[in-house]
Amino acid sequence: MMAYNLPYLAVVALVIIGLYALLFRRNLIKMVIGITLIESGVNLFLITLGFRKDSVAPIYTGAPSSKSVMSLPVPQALTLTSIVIGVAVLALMLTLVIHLYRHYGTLDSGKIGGEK
Amino acid sequence: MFSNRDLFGALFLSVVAGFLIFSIFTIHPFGFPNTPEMDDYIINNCQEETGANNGVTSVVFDYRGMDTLGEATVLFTAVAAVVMLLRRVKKND
Amino acid sequence: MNFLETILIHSPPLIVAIPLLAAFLTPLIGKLNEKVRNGFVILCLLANTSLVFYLATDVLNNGLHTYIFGAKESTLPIVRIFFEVDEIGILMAVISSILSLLVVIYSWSFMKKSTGLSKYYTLILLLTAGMLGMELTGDMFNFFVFLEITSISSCALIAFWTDRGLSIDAAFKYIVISTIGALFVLFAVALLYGQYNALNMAFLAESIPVNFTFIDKIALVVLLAALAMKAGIVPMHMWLPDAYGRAPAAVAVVVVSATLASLYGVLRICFTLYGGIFNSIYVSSQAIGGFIVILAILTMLIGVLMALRQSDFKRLIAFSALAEVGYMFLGVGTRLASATSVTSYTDGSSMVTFPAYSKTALAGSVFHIFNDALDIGLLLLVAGAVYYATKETSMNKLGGLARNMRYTTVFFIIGLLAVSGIPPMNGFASKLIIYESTYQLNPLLSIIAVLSSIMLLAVFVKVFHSVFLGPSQNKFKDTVDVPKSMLISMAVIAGIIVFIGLFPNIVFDNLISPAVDALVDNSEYISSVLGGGV
Amino acid sequence: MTEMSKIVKTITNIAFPFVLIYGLYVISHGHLTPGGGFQGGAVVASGLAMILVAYGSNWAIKKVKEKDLSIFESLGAIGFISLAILGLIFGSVFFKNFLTGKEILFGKIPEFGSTIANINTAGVIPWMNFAVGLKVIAGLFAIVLVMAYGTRHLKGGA
Repeated sequence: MMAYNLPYLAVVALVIIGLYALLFRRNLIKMVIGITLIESGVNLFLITLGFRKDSVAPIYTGAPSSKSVMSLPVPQALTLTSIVIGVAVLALMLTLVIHLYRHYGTLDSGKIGGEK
Repeated sequence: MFSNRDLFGALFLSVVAGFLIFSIFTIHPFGFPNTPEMDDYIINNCQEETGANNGVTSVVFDYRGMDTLGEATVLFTAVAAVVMLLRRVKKND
Repeated sequence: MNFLETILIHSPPLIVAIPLLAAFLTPLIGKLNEKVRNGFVILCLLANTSLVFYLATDVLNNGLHTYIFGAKESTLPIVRIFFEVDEIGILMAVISSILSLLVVIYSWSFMKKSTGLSKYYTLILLLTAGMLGMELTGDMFNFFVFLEITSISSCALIAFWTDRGLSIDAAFKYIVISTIGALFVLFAVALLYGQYNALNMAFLAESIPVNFTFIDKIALVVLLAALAMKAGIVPMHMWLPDAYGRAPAAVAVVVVSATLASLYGVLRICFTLYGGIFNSIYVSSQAIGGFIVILAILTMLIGVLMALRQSDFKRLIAFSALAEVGYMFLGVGTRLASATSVTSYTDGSSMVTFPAYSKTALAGSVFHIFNDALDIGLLLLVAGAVYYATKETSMNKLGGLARNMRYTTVFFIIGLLAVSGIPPMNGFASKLIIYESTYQLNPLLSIIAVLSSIMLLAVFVKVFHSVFLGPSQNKFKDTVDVPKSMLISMAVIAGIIVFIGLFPNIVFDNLISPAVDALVDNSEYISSVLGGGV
Repeated sequence: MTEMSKIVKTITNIAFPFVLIYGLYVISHGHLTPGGGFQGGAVVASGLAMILVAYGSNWAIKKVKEKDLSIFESLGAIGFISLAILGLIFGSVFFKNFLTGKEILFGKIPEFGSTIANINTAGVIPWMNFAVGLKVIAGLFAIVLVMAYGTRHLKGGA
């Protein structure tokens, strides 16, 4: 059972590194990178849930042989949606970082909250 | 040399890591989904019901169309937000 | 079937589709001219609100509406997306649509001098569509997508005044917290999907109690933590005062209803998805309930104590909003924590009996969600009016406004009495129910609740004195009251507050108690989907 | 962002048509081969971003106004949601695939052995692919354009 769950460890590693970057790093860009790491970790988890052993992509063009097993289509559709959400959130956060840099002149989250 | 903020952060991180690792090892083994009856239904008759050869596109646009409508709205919101935030603000208030 | 019948049957998707279509059209219409665009937005929201009311009357009369997307009847392994509109969902939809309609009317003149208004109205429409989608959907992943729409559009609206560093900082904090919460909601949805290969809430609610594995416990904790964090509970509450305090007042009101939509998410997870669990397993409901009650008390105290120290008008109202969130969680926590005895039957299933006061606690908290959205909304609009007239938000510089801003002062008095739960206004009814029910769980809880209400009253009387009474300052001599559109929306909210305050039993009997019945037992929610939907 | 050298511009001129054609192929064959509105739109938007980087943001601002992009984006979004509402009108349920099985464009149901040739299938899905593709192209390029313009005077670039 241990050998089968190795891909999930990659998910755990990505989410933990992302959380580490978010909690401990002060630079705004590094926090945004941390959130993107968590995003890709959760997407990877969603995709690995939908895999079947030696299966083919669920596409009928080019007549796959009738006995080939197909991987699950629903997690792939969910991951498509959550990737585009990741892009949207990333674009918004970077726009705010541009404004914060232009207004406070620094990317250090410690010095940004003050009354300026 | 560890400020209490770091200790609190490290504690939170280890709790989340514990949750993740434990749930990873009890979920179904990689490659063997245990109850895939919803996906088998889609794989078996996505050609007749939606006419699309590509199973994933039939899920994205027909079986779960509302997700993709929400999806398109998320992208539309992000573009409206970025364009609004980077507009040239004249000194008004 | 006549026209009205078909509209009613297809109303759940239309309620989400109308604001979306309006949002997509607004940039195009915005190119014609300002007035036409503002009128178009208000018209669309008016139509949407009337459709929500029409659906509300039907749901309250003859029960739950189920809507399947893309097919007339549901297949056995549930493949399509379901919209399930029950009493609690439509109640929250009523609040959201009223608030966003009034905010659009309010910002017709509040935002007149700002640039980028086409995008501003587009984002408010998208935020409304996101909230309504969250409240009507019956599908877990769809709930996550609409949750994401709500957080992105409210973050952009918070940062509307891009020339102020504090607004951008508040928006950045808000988007980081919301994205982390949404990602953990997605992780929990992935866990549930991996376990049961299903995304439909009713199907999950039926199959979770069958074998309550450890993964379901993790998914429950992750979902509750993420959604409570987005509703502004104590350990992660710092974004709430910044978001309400530093955004434009009109935006703050819409963000209030977005936060209440996340609170609805907590209710939906606790009582529908995991309702079967909390009705059968005695220990988990008491443990989680106790934890929520403690956090609720902390939220209340932090909200009130910090409100005492504020000198900025809007930030003070923001902290009182934080205290009000504490009341709502108090009701929910009391309901869960009050599980007394477990009677286990021969076939292994067990039934937890709840005392009478636990259902009234939940009713008090749902009623308080309804009242508080209006009270905090009114106070924020009053703060916006004061800012519009005097361009000043810090209370030491303000003073003697009662003379020349007569109407705004009246609305502030109504809001003040409502928030601190004084009899003639609606806050009193819901807070009284919460005091009664939490007293029976543990007297200390209701004592703290009463104390924080009294402190809230003290804070707002101080604010009333320093902002409205006092010597008239020469620099405010010529401030005239706010234009008509702002007064109209404040008057409508004040009218609703006074009506609920005078006739609380009307509102409670035919709006709140059916919602609580729908929440408490999810059997009807499940049977309407699995028993072959409409 | 400053302009790139002449070499980069000529390479971009040569490469962009291929990226454009590939992106439009991915959009239009969404129901047959892996792909669809979002993926194809992202490919075309990355080609447009390549041009923006090569020719610098000042040239791009003169050539493409953000207003026109927002018109295209709104048209794509309205197309998508009106297809869903048409499903309500014709197929009696919101988001119904009302074109499958009819003989009009994209109406046929593919049999088992169908190859990439029979594009005339999958009812309303190809239309939705076009609408979403148009929206994603205009949307992503608008984000890249506005960000390039927004950060222009931060670094004092040309």
